[in-house]
Parts: sequence; C-alpha cells; structure tokens
Amino acid sequence: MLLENFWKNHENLYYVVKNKKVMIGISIVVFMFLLAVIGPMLTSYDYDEFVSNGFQAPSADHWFGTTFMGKDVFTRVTLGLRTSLLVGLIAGVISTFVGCIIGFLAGYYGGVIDEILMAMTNIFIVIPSLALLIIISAYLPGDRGILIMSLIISVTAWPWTARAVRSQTLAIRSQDYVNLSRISSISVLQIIKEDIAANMLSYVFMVFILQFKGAILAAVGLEFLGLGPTQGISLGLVLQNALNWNAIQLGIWWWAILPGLILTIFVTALYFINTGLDEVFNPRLREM
Amino acid sequence: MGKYLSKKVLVYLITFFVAVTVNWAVPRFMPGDPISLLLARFSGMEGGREIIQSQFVQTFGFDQPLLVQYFNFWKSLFVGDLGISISFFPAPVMDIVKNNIIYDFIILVPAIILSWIVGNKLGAYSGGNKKIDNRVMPFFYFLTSAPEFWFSMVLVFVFGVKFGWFPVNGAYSSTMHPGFNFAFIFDVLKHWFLPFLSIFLIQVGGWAIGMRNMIIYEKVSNYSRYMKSLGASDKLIRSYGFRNGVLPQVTGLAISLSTFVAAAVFVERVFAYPGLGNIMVKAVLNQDFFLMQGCFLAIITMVLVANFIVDIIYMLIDPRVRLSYSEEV
Amino acid sequence: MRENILEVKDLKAYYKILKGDVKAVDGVTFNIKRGEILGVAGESGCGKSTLASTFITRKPPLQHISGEVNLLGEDIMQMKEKKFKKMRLKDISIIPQYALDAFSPTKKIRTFIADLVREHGISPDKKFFAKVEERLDMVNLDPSVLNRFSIELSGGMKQRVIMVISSILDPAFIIADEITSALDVSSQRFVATLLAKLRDEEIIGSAMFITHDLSILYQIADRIMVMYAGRIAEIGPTDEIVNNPKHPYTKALISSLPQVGVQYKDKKLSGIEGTPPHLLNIGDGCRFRFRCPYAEEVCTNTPVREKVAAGHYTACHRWRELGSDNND
Amino acid sequence: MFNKTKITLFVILALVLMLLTACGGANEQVNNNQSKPQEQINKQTETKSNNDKKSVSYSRSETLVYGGGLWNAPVNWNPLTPWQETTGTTGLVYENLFHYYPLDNEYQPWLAKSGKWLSDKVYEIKLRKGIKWTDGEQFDAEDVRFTFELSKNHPLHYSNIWDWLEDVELVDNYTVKFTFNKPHYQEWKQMLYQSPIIPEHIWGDMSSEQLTSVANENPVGTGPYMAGGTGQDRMIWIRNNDWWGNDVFGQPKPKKLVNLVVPGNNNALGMLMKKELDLSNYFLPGIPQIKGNFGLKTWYKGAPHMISENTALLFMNTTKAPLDDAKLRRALAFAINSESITKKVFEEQVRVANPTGLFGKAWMDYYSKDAVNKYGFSYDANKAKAMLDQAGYVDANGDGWREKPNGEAFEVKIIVPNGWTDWMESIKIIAQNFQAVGINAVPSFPDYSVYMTQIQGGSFDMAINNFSSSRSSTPFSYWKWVASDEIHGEQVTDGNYSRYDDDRLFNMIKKFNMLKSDDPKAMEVAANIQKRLLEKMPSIPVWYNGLWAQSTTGYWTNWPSEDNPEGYPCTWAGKWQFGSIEMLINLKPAQ
Repeated sequence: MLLENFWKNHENLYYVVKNKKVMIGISIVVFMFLLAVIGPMLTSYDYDEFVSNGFQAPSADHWFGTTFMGKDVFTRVTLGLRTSLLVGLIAGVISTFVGCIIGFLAGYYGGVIDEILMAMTNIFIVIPSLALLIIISAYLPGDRGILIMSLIISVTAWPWTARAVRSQTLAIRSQDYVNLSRISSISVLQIIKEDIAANMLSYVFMVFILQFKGAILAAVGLEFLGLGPTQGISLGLVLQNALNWNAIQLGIWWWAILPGLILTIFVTALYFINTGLDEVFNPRLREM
Repeated sequence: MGKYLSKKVLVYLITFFVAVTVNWAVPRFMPGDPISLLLARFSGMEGGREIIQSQFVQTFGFDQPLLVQYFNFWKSLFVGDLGISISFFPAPVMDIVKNNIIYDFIILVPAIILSWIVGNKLGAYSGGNKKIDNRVMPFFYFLTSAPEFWFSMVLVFVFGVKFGWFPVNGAYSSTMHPGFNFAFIFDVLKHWFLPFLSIFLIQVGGWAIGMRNMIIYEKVSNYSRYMKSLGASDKLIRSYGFRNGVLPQVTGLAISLSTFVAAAVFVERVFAYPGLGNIMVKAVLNQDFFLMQGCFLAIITMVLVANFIVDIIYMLIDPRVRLSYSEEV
Repeated sequence: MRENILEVKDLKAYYKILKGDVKAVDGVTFNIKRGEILGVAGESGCGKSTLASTFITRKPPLQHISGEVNLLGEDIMQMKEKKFKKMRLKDISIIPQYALDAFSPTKKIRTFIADLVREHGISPDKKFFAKVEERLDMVNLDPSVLNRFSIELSGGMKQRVIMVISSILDPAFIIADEITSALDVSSQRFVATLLAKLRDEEIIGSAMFITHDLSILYQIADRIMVMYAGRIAEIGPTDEIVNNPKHPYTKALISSLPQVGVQYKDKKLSGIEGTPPHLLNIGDGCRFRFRCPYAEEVCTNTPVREKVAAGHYTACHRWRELGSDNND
Repeated sequence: MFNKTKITLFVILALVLMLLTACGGANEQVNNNQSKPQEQINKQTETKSNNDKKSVSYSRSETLVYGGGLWNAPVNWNPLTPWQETTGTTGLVYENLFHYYPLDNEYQPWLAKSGKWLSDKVYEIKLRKGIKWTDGEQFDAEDVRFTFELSKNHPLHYSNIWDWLEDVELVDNYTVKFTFNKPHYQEWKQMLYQSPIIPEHIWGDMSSEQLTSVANENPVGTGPYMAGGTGQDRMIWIRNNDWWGNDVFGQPKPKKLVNLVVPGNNNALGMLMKKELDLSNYFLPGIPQIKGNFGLKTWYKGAPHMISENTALLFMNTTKAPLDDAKLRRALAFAINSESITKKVFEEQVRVANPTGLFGKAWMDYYSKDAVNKYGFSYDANKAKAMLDQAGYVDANGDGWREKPNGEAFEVKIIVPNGWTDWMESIKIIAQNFQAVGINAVPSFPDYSVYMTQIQGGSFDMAINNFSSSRSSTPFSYWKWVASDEIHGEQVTDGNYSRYDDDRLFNMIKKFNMLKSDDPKAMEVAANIQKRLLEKMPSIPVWYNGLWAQSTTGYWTNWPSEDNPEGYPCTWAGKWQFGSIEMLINLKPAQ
C-alpha cells in the first residue's frame, strides 16, 4: 500500500523503473562511470609506465593487454575514459543550454531576431566545426586542459541544436494553443516554459544526449588528430597511438579496437536511456 | 515567397562574408609565420635561407599591412584567384582545391544522399513496427555512436588486414593509370568502397534514429487516430506520417553537411584517401593561410548552397513554416 | 428492417496498464434506434469518450473485456479489423473531439479527402467533389477550403469540415464526441443543430452525441444516457431525464446547470462535491456512493438497473424512497 | 518529392557522375603533366624510340613502387628550390657533378669525369662527353658555368658562394675552372654533389622571380628518369631509355617509378605487408618483431637494422637561466639513459649517439678520442647527481626538486611536435631520467607550428631536433648546424637552437671550413671543436636516427644491404646522389 502510494506520487519514476531500455542504459552508463573512476585504481601501473614487454594479449595481469611498448592498456583506457567523460559532460551541458535558448528565442519571435540569431547560427554551422576546432586549439597558447577542450568544443557544438530546436519551436508555435496563449498576453518566458518547452522536453533531452555524444566524439576526434589535451591521456590519444604504432597491421586488436568499443558502447547506452525516457515522458509512446 | 527567398539569400551572403572574414583573420592570429615553417628543413649554404625568406615574404605580400592584404584577398577572390599555396608552392590554391574536392565528392555525395534515404526508410520501417524496432534499434544506436575514425579502423582491421578483401590505401592502385576503362573504374570503386561504407553506415544509424522517433510521434498523433477511425489503411497513415516526420530530417540534412566534412577528414586520414579534408588539416598545421582559405571557401560555399536548397525544399513541403512566414512578413 | 442500429450488451472495456485495470467502461447496456440521436452525458472521465473509442479505435491499452456491440446485427467486438475497416465511415463514423489537430498539417483538405475515400474504393472524381462542395455549402463553408491547409482554418471551420468529412459516405451510425466543447456558445448551437439537420436529411442514420453539457442534449437528443464512473446511471427519453430524473447523480447534474425549459424553482442548486473515483482496480458497489448525499449501507452492493417508466431506467438502490423532487 | 525510384535514379546518376569526374580529374592530371615530356621527347631526334605511349601499360613487375619522401601531392620540380622540389627531381632528372657514396666515403664522378685542385685556389672539373638533355640539346661546360653564375646575377639559396668564389671560366667545352678568393674547401666538397646542373637554354632568360617560383612541371634534365605524370597521391617517373649512364653504370631496371604519398607509417606498413610497396622509407614501429613474418628486408639483419642517417640532439636554451650554466648542461648529459630510448622506443632500430654526435666514415675520420676521454659522457645517474650537487643545484626546500644555486625553484619543459610519437615517447623517458636526478622536467607536445615558433623564437627550454644533422661528406655540415653563428636575429633558423654564443667555437668551425680535408691541421681543429662542444655542451647528442628503409621482395630483389652494400636504399629528397641510382641499377626483378 505504501509502495502503491509512492508510485502514485512519482508516476514517471515508476515507468522509468519499469522501462527496460532505460534500465539497461543506466546500468551500462553507471558501470562505465565506475570504470572511469575506480578502474585506474584497480591496476598498480601508471598509464605511461613501461610495465612489461609489448604485444601482450589480454591476460590476468594485463586485462586489456599491453601496448606496443609494453604499457598497460587497461590503465590507459580507464584513465582516458575519465577524461573523455568529463569533457563530454561539461561541453554537452554548455552547448545544449546555449543551443536551446537561442533556438527557442529565434523560433518564437521569428522576424528580425530570428534572422539575426539564425545568421549567427548559420555562420557557426557553415564554418566546418572540425576546422574551426583545429584552428582554435592550434591557436590557443600553452597547454590544453580538460576545461579548455570542453569550451572549445561547445563553441562549435551549439548551433545545430539551435537550428533543430528552432524548427521544432516554429512548428509547435504555429499550433493554435500557442497562438491562443499569445493572444491572451501571457509572458513570453511562460509561453516558452509551459507551451513550447513542455512540449519539447523529451526533444531537448534527446538534444542533450546527442550533445553529450557529440562532445565526446568531437573530443576524441581532436585527440585523434593530435589536438587533444596536451598532458595526460584520453581515449582519442590511446587510439591515435594505436594507429600510429601500427596496432592494426600488427594485429594488436586489444589496443586499437577495445578503447573505441568501450566508448561506442557507452554512447549507445546514452541512446538507450534517451529513447526509454522518451517513452516515459510521452504516455502515448508508452501505450503503443 | 519571393520575399522569403530574397531574405534568405541576404542572410547567406552576410554569412558568407562574415565566415570568410573569420577564416581570413583567424589564421593570421596564429603564432609563428608560415615562411620559416616552410624553410624549417632548408639546409644548404650559410645565409642562403635569409635570401630565400625575404623573397618569399614579398611573393606572398606578407610585407604589406594586414588591411591591404585583406582587400587584395577580396579583390582576387572575385576573379576566382585564391592565391598561391605556401606548403604546395608554387601550385595555385584553386588547382589544389579542384584536384582534391573531386575525391570528397565521390565519397561524400553518395554517402550523404544514400545514408539519408536508406536511414529514413529504415527508421520509418522500424518506427512502424515495435518488434522490429526493439531488434534493430540497438544496432542503429551502435552505428551512430561509433567514432568515425575508430569505425574506419575496424573496417581496415577486418576487411583490409584479416580478410584482405579490400585495399585500404589511396584512391587507386599504384600501377593503375587513370583512364576511362573498366579496369581503372573497378579499381577506383574497390578503393572507394570502404571509406564510403564507413561514412555511410555511421550516418545511416543517425538518420534511422531520427526518423524512427519522428514516425513514432506521428503515429500517435491525433490525425493518425482520426484517419484510422475513418478506415484509412496503415500504409496511407504511414505515408502521411513519413511526410511530416521527414521535415526535421530535411533540416538535419543541411546541418549535417559540415559534419560530413569532419567525417571525411578522419576517413581520409585512416584510409590514406586523397581529399580536401586531409589538405585542410595539413594547411592548418603548416599555417598555409591561402590553402586554408581555399578549403574553407570551397566548403562554406558548398554548405551555404546546400542550405539554401534545403530552405527552398523545406518551404515547399512545410506549409506551417511558409505560413508563419507570411504572418511575419 | 431492424429497429436497432446499435445494440450494446453488458460491455466491459478496461485500460490495461502496468498498474492494473482502469475500468473505464464497466457493464454498459443500451440500444440506439434507427434515426435516433442518443445523447450521452457525464463528467469528464466518466467513460463516455472511452465508450466511443471502444467502438472505433479498439487499440491497446484499451481492451475489450466482455459484452457485445452489435452494429447492424454484427458484433464488431469480435470482428476482424480487416472486415471492420470496410464498415468504417460507411456504417460507423466518428466526429472526434480533437478537431483542432485532426488533420495532417502538410496535406490540403482536398488531398486528405481524396486519399481517404480512395481507401474505400471510391474514386474522388469531379462528381464526388461536387457532392463534397454541396455538403460544405450546407455547413456554410466556401468550397475553397478544399485547397487550404488545416492551419489556415479557424477552430469552428475545422469542426465543420470534419463533420462533413466524417459523414461524407452517409454513415448509418455516427459518434459525435465532445464536438462542441472547444467552441464558443453560438457555434456550439450551430454545430449541434447541424448534427440534427444531417440526421433529418438522412445523411447520417443515427448518432451518439457525447457531451458534458446537458443543455445541448436537451435540444437535439431523442434519448439521454447519463454515465458515471464507467457505468450507466440513468437512461431514458430526454423529457423524462430532464423533468423526472431518478438517480441522485442525474438530479445533481440537472440542477447543477441553468435548467433549460424546466420551470425554475427558487431553491439551492445542489452542486456536486468531490470528483469521480479513480477507476483503477475499482471494486463493487455503487460508484457514486462516495459523493452521494443519500448513500447508505446498501450502496456498497453494485446496483442493478431498474425500470422507472417505459424506456426509462436507473441504477440506484434508493430511487423509490428518494422519489423525484422535480415534479409537484 | 520522396518518390523512391526517382531518388534512387538520381543517386545512381550522381554516383556515376562523381566517378567520371574523378577519372576525368585524375586523367587530366596525368595527361597534362605527361604530354609535355612527350612533346620534348618528340623534339628529340626522331630516330629515338620512345616508351611514353606504352607507359600506361607498364606491368607491376616493371614498376617500382616506393614511399617515404613525398608528403604532399607533387607540385614542384624546381631544382633551385630544393626544399620544395618533388623528391627525385634532383638525382633522377637533374644530375650533379659528382655522387657521394657515404658508406665507403667515396666520390663517384657523375656528370664530371674528374675534378681536382690545380692549386689552393683553383679547382678544375672535366666533364663527360656526349651527354644530352632529354630535349635533345647537348650538355656541356656552358651549363655548368651557367648554373653557378646564375646565383651571381639572381638571389638564390647558394648565391653566397660568390663571397668566396671569384670566377668560373671555361677551358674548353668540357673543362671548367673555378677560381676562389678564399676557398671554403668543406662547403665546396658538398657543393660538388649537392648542386644540380640545370640547362642554360631553358633557364637562361628567366627573371629572379620566375627562377624560384616556376613549378617546372616538365623538368628537362640529363638523368635516368623523366616526369611521367602525377596524381593527388603519387609522382610517376618514366625511365629515360637514352640515358647517357646506361653504358657507364648500366641501366636502371624499373621502367616506371611510382612514388606514393603515404600519409602515415601505419598505412605504409599495411602496404608493405601486402607487397603494395616495394620500398618504404618510413620509420615503422614493430619492424624488428615482424620483418621476418612478412619477408621484409632492412639493411642489417639484426639490430640496429637501419643505417644511421642523422643525429638527434637535445637542444638547451642557453639564453634561459639556469640552462645558461654549462655545468648543469653537462650534468644533464650524464642523466640521460639513451639506451632505454633506443631499446624501448625504437626497439634498437637506432644507435645510441656517441658524445661527439659524429657518425659515418667521413665524420668519424675526425673523431677525437682524447676529446671524448676528457669531456665525454655516458649514462650515470649518480655521477649526474654528484655533478649537480657540486654545481650547487640542491633540493634545499625538500620538495623533491633541485633548485638553482640561488635557491630559486625551476622547471624545464622538453618539447617535441605533437604526433611525432617516437620522439614523444623519447622525451617522456628523458623527462623521467631528469626527474630521477631531481630535475623538475616535464615533456610537452605543442603542435608542429608552435614547436617551430618556440625553437625559432627562443621561448622554449629544451627541444629535440635533427633537421640538418644529416650524413654528409664532411663534419663541417654538422658543426655548422649544431653551432651555427647565425643566432642574433629575432629568429634562429639555421640550427644552434640553444643560441650558444661562442666566437671561439664559431671561428674554429670557420677555420675548419677553410682547410682541405687532408690538411693535418684539420684533425687538430676538429679535435678542438669536439672538445669545446663537449666542454660547453650546448646540446646533447642522444641517438642517431636511422635511414628508415624496409623493402619487400615480391617484385624486386637484390636490395642493398650489409651483405650487398651496393647503393643506398633512400628516396628522400637530396639523397639520391648517395647511391639510390646505383640501387635502381642493381635491382633484379623477382622471378
């Protein structure tokens, strides 16, 4: 009975718990975060330390094997994961926030404001983000830290969110109930909050997931091109080394494949959560 | 409607101007100067470098004030002259861009169009059927989650190294001589396939997911309910849903274009495939201002034009936007 | 020639959700005669709209539990969707309550109609659209709306277009689900009388007019069925229900609105306190008892419907004792 | 709009279109570069047979595919801008008076028949007769004089020769006499095999601007190969069947050379494994482990597998305290465990450098034992610690790092370009070595451009570099670079990034330049130079980078190696004169 009441009061939570997708996703994500946090502590090695001969396939004392020069892949991967997650999280939040605000306003007001905001957005969209990233990161003096990375990435990440959110807003906005509330002079913020935002909650969330994903991938990409954090280790760096040291040709799959696989699985999990929650937020989706 | 378009054109022109200006300015704030970078490995007679250096500085007009350089840049731009590349000296940037953009086209255009179509179809299909949805969706997620370069590496590992089915280097075999004959085209296709595939697959995942969600929303919408209650077949309802669900996808297409460029960079890197992506990265790292501008210009122009086309299409297929415009205007 | 277009026998339809059954329609029995308009009244959540969806959409999580729904003598609850689809729009049709977004935003009205009737093997040719335009004219709409997108139409216009579309194949039975709720008073009247008009001109056979607004029913309904919490509280000829209600709930409803056509007594309107009960896993007993001023021990048993007068039935243990406070 | 068939049709169309343009594009590329040599060849006496038309049909077994010296699409064949020219332009097309075979330290007369000092100031060169430019013109002494005098009238990279060269005169059509006012014997030694001779009848009437800015798509030289076309990822050379050398040295075997642009060593290794590359000049990690499995050949069967090619040094910015202190610099030299670098990072594909940084016959002739005995160094952490203590670098505040004698804490940053993985690993080790002796050193990997800016601008602490320490016929080239005296501009570009300012040293190096190699004084000066360098230690020689060369025997055999030291397996720019042509001549097609 008590439980009964609890679920009555937290209906969405109830469906969250009941939703397979969400639960699978969450458990993977949690696992990955744990891996990133405690993983490095499980090994006695330092990520840059030559711990044994190279070319060691996964084994009891080297779970992910060793690199070409005999560094412990597991340590490198888990530490790298830590970096990537941090960058992704920070950059994801920033760019989602910025993107949504701009998208909402542009879409809601239309007209001049729309033009200005969209022109701005367009500029950012057409400047090939990767190239911009490369220039900025190359231009930044001194070392690139995690925070810098995140900022760089969010600079180029928000526009498409803005675009998408805008077109959604446009569509919703031209639906009558918004018009109604517009006639009935409710404050813009309220309209955005209640009508538009409320109708796009899941969408915005999806956007965040995509941003999180996008940020991680962008970061890894930069690192792969050698423009990642100048100190420490990151997944992209691990993969770049793997490539440069011929891991693929030499068949050191545990070095070249595993790190990416982990990353990919993680992002996949994010998608699971996102779709699951989508169903939770939209009862009609739930019903079908 | 004309007003709508002319407005768009204006916006795009401004965009073009600003973007190009940014691209012109940013590199020049980068540390170091390209000439001495160019001569970094110069070895020869004592003092020989100074002579050359001063000569190049003049050749590239770096001795002029920035503003002058800027105006000259625009001037020559209007006559289609993108200047001379520094790292590819003395090749005109225009030629380099021309020669490379072809490879981007043969990889990207098919990848973009096909992945968009196939992705949307698959997405609509899986969105229309819960069973299938549960089975295939994780697969799509996995695809779209994979880092481009890692995915390419996997393809290389599997098809290039393990099975050795496909070549994993360059655009055509070292002994092939470009010509319009079957052997060459087949060879090109063989080299083309994996790079194409890796972009295609990853993008298909993304489109499928997007469409799948759209379709599901449309499916539970009131008009679908109404149509059903009046005896419309699922087929008809789905086609209506597709029609509406595809709209955001069209916008998405425009947005994704510049991300495709990024994809190209990675794929070209992993497969040693020629193309603008590689050139651009090289140009940036060598601070080859002119080449950099050339690549940017090419890409910006492509993306802007594409955006404009998409805008027109979007306006044609979505009355809501069109009308909300006629209100505004 | 069968007298009853629709015969509903002890129909049970529940929403099966994770937490259990929402007994939205729980043992409902009634008929609709040829050419008659049955008004269905009740607060929102009383199951009247669910009743409509049970006939029309039959889609999970709403599930048919038991009972028959005989449309023109055939039980549509047991019918395969494939077969039932043939009956849609021809024999049974609906005017939904969500008129405002019942159209795909990207299709012109004309396209929509054309696609729709094609599904029923009718070619949308000139001749056909001539008929459509004539119907449109009947609801005071200019033929040009055919070439418009839904968003170019006002709420009232949409409502009328929908009425035309839903009745375009002259269905034997049509469900009008809360069609007036979104409209302003004047167009409410118009739409309501329009439905009667359609019936009178035998464009539609019978109709089930679902609303929470008794006053409208009074004008157009031949009989009124009052539902409460998924069950029928009272059913009978319009005059009977309005002038001589037996069920406490009916009385409350009647007295809670300005009494149309009934001579007004200077006495307090006994508005209804509280809200309908949660239908999730609800048990036996009169479902109104939680709000009923006259509730007693006996009310914990489920009441059976009893005959009051010809065609007038009510489901209350105590209707006799309470009598009727409306007639002198 | 979303009509399936329509779209699919469109896509197919697009695909085909793309493909055609692609072929078209590539095609164009090749032809417009190929046709021109054809024209020229056609200009040659009609009797001559030509292979160009057939070039298309060359089979793999007639083609040599290699990579390692080409990093961009080929766009420049101008021998007057050697740092830009497509590798092979000098060597395959334009030829030098002499070739230099570093392994036996011998000069091979090439365009020249002989060359000798008539007096201290006069050098005479006799040329071979009957050599023709590929456009049919005669090659003779005029061209040689033209090549040198060109730099007198136009600013070219070797114009400075006229500071010490007085006059070039023709004795006869095949004899040139060089008269010097103050001969730079050592530099001249290099000039003899480094400056390509160019045809007067083509370059004669160009402006200074043109001379350095023409792309010269269809180079006309005297060499064994001709430009045969380009692609975005390749340079194609076609054999010049009428090469004068065929009778003198023998004919190069490959009828066609394909020089691929292979962007990464991983790609190169992949191609080697599939025998898509016959010769790779990339540094390939893993070669020692896998060369057996894939039948890859390197110069040596065992370690170090590769010939040493240049010296990688650790430069220390002497304009920055405390690196201005020679005692500190010397101490650090003892702290570096070069062997762990060559073992771990390079798997012994490279050798540990000796303290002088000299290697190879030509240089080792001047190697000074007693300089090394006196000031030499070798890895010895304890010694390093002791020296640091003695020099006053102690950890007073107990933070684990030594401070300057004045008590200030200091940190040194070691930089190499980001992405140069082998170097990155190396400085990680060096940093660890320094930390082990209490010096707070951190490795850092700025992007290449930033790296260059820092070492040229002087904002760096320590950096690895080897750009001009390559093998040559005289240690002068090495010293001139590690201890260049051009360090007073705001940019230092000619080596000596340490900015070590020492006129005594500079003068000794100048002096060495002015001495003939066989001059007994040369030995003495050389010894002093080495002493000075070791004593002041402006830069620390760490290892000898290898001449990375791995070859497959799928299509070509008889590669040069320790058992078969004929030729030099190198396709890097400016190295073809070191015996690469000989390699091409000695190759045997595989059965």
